[in-house]
Amino acid sequence: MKAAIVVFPGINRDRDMAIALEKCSGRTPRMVWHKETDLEGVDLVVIPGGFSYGDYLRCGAMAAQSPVMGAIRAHAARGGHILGVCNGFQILTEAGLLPGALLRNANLRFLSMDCHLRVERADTDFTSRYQTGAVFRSPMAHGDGNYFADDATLERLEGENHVAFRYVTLTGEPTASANRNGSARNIAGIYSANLRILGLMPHPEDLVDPLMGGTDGKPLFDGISAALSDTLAA
Amino acid sequence: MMKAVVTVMLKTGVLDPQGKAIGQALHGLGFGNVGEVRMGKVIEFELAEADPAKAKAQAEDMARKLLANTVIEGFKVEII
Amino acid sequence: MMKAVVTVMLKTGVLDPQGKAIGQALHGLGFGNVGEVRMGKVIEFELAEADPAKAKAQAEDMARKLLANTVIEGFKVEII
Amino acid sequence: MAKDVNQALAREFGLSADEYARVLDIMGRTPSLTELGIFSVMWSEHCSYKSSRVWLKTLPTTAPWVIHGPGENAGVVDIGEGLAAIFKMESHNHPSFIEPYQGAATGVGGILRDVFTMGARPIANLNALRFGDPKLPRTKRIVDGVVRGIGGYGNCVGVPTVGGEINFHPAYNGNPLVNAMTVGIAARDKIFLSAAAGIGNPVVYVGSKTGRDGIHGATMASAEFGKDSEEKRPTVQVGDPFTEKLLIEACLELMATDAIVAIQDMGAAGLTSSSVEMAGKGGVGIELDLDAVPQRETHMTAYEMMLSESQERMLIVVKPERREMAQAIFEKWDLDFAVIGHLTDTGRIVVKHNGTVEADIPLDPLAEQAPLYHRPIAETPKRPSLGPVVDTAGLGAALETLIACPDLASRSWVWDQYDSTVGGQTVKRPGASDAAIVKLEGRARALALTTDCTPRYVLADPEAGGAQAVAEAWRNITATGARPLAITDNMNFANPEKPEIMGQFAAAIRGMAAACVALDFPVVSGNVSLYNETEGRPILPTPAIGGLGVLEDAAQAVGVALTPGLDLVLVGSTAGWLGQSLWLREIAGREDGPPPPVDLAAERFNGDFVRGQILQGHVRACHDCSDGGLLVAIAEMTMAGTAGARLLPGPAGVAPHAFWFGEDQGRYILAVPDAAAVLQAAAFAGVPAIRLGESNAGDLTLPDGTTMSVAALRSANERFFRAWMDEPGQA
Ligand SMILES: Nc1ncnc2c1ncn2[C@@H]1O[C@H](COP(=O)(O)OP(=O)(O)O)[C@@H](O)[C@H]1O
Ligand SMILES: [Mg+2]
Repeated sequence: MKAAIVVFPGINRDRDMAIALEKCSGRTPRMVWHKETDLEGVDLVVIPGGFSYGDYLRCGAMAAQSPVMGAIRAHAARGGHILGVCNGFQILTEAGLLPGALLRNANLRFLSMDCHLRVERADTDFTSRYQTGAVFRSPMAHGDGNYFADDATLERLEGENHVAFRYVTLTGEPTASANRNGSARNIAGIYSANLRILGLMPHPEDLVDPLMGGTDGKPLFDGISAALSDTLAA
Repeated sequence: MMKAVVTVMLKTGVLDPQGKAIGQALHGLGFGNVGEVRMGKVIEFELAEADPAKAKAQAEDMARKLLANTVIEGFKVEII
Repeated sequence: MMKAVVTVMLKTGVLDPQGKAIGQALHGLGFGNVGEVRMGKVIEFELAEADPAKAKAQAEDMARKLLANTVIEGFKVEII
Repeated sequence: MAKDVNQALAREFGLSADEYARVLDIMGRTPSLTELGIFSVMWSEHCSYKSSRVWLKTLPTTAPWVIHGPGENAGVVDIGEGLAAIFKMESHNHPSFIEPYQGAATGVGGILRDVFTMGARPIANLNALRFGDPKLPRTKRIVDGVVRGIGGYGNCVGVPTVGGEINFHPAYNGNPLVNAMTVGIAARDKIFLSAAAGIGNPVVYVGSKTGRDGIHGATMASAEFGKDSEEKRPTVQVGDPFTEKLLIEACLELMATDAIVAIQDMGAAGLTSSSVEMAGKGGVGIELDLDAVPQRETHMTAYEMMLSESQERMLIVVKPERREMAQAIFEKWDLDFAVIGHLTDTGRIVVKHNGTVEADIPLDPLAEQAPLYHRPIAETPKRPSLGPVVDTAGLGAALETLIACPDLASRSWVWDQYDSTVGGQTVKRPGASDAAIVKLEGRARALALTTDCTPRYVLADPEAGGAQAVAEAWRNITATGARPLAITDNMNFANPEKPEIMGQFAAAIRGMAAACVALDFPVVSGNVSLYNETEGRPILPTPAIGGLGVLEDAAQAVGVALTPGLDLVLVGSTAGWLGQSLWLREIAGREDGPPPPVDLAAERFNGDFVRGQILQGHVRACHDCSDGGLLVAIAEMTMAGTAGARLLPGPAGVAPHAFWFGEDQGRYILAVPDAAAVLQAAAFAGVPAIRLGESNAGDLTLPDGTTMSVAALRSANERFFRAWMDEPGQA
């Protein structure tokens, strides 16, 4: 799998993401500066977390106008895979590549802690190493992760099975208290219609090493690397 | 030279936790007669443009492209 | 019933990192005629008060006590 | 701004009559306004350390692993594998009182710059905070703002905030303490210093533009707060963490080349202190042309530009042939870059603006004749010993009260707002271990980081308290298995012109120095914050210590979380010292007696033993005993973990409440699979150790038979902050 990590000014989980991708795919991802416009030959484009443009004005708003976005749109149009995590998810929604928006956390505080995610479907290129309904742990760290979409969009996401992950309890219940940022229907991540674009708020890339407290996030990266590799590295 | 003021507010129907928190805090301070509170952003800038109509059209263009996210926000442009 | 609109802006001279970044982004989008950008907050609410002067005085009181951080921000109240 | 420069104006600028006379003497004429401004900030307490210098000099600052001690922007220690850790702590107390969010945020920004200016990538932030009485609405507002500010800045720049400490005491009502610490990593042979060199070399300004921010911040930080502090408000600066992040990346990119001769952040007193210090250290002159300074506001005067404390700016001396390349890097990151002067052989700082010379000062006397005070000292009287204190509460009730009190309540409400995992190297997050563990990217090696100080001990006995603060930092690092290397400090005290305050300062330094020597734990950087008083009410003397240790293999680190099926062993001896304990304050309602003495030899002996046991793999969890004593420490281990415990009665001869809540120093609780082996090893080493009980999958059972559910303890422990800050209707 050839992965590229897009670096916008202010992005800060680019290194975390590179480490996770390298660990799981065996290949060093290419770091792409936001002013580059060429993503030829890339299988997976990753927009990592951080504070692009300081999260000023609106999270992801300015990054969504960056020169590289043209190439990312073209990649999407070719049916290429895209993973947006945290600020990356916000940027994908701002760019209109995923529906909805991420509002300020309901309690108006930055939330940095572990959460539990339920895998809503395991038949995508991203989640094939999990089971449907499986619950895994992931760190999260954001001030604006409160997923919002109008009712019609939510119905469509649910109806077409495009919800990727939900915030749940340890035992898999999507309760209000498990949904700390206040997201609509406990949504933590969603897919595009072709299931090739995934956006999520939490940071599975920070939990791929037992030393950091676990490997719950590893199957995500193992799965996508396996799906996109000609020579199966696993 | 014109001055543009773009006001961006969450659409009705989009929950506004900041507005809600401010409302609660105002009640807590004894301002019991305050109703629903909404909070938005205002962006002010100078525009090197002589024609107010053109200035307004430009500022609206900026609002649509960057200053507001029309999925969740509406906006209003004033030229002074 | 009155409606109050409180606009809160950083005082002149106080660095406005958001305004600065927005200005750069607008230039990047080709709006080269944009000058200095300042970003502020607008807080709108209903006020159960019949007398506009009293409503204004109350909203100013709220701004001083809560809505604006008068160390770095100034505010403006409008009653509609 | 046509002010007459005279003694009255000098006084307004914070210069005494003597100091102004010295200025006249050095200049041989009446200084210009800009010159007076330069003297006043360079000779402020904040920049010149005029009250503290004589004492700071007595601290031990060397060890074979120390690369740069105090005197540089931050301390540098060798951590092996060709790497160096660069770290420092700094206060932003006064700004945080005036504007908690921005004060704390810019505090974080400032300490980050001190560290990356030396070539280090910042890998961790910590913060040591002291607030007033939680019952005051103002305290709540300050806590909320400070925590948001620290998070707002640190989260955005992408440096994990991994630890810190918080205390409450009414003595901080009008004067909270916000001390921020940054730790960075650099190659050992690529450390950047600030001494300018190379006559003719260009002096480059990079970062944000200059505005009229915080003019006279350095002198404000050196003045006591009075009623008029409200009027001083406009000096508050707004932080721009996004620009800081760009500045970090751009500086590190430039540092990977050979372009830099010297580099220095613009901190307090901005352009003045950075240019004066760079030239002064290098023994060269410097000429600045202020017309070239990137400016955010119009019609700024030379005086304003020289004294502005606008944030996110650096001054660099570059090799002339690398100027263009350097410029390209900063432009790539959308940062201002301007050549604003050059180095000269005159030994003077010359400042030009609009074609006139606004300042022309000889650098040597500016530095060498800076005031230095041997301020009078009054020793703190020793506290009479406590005498017997009867227990009226019982163990269980006291434990419940203690773990719920503001000083012991869980800080998770705070650290849940700090990104502690960004970077992907955080092995032990806040709350997981006595010192945070952050791994070095791509290596097994890790750093152990902590901040410590117990101000109530320092007040009661500044010398013992100073030693205790250093010992606790050493102990917290040791309890993870790491080897303590060095400390940074932040000396927060009240008005040094009062002999009893200066006495606290001197004694605390004495105690710290003794502990540093005994524990091989030198001071490599630090900061002094004096005049922490409001309307004559002094803060508790607070020498905050930031400790750093190294662990060769991060996998060896142990945390505090208890698991079932282990033996609990106490290392260290317990006399049952209740003087100045939290039990005495919270249960008996008294704040008196002498604080627990620190036996430095025993401290070292016990700690070396514990570290050995951890590194040999005999220990599953370890926690030092500090505030609240033994029973609180055990309760903390159960709450952090997944286990309960059953405790044996303490030794005969020590009253149960004194045994379980006394705050004797130099103690650790070890959770081990095999107590016998550890006790035997302890006996062999001559280290006092006893078995306290064992862990299980159930409740916490006290020696008097009281049984407490760990879940209930946890919710009592979690309650204070969340109820205070997040539930409506609280003060
Ligand atoms: N201001 C803070 N920011 C981040 N973490 C904090 C802060 N205050 C306390 N902590 C964390 O809370 C835990 C307990 O702190 P403390 O009670 O001071 O521990 P100890 O007494 O063992 O030194 C530690 O992990 C510490 O790093
Ligand atoms: Mg501590």
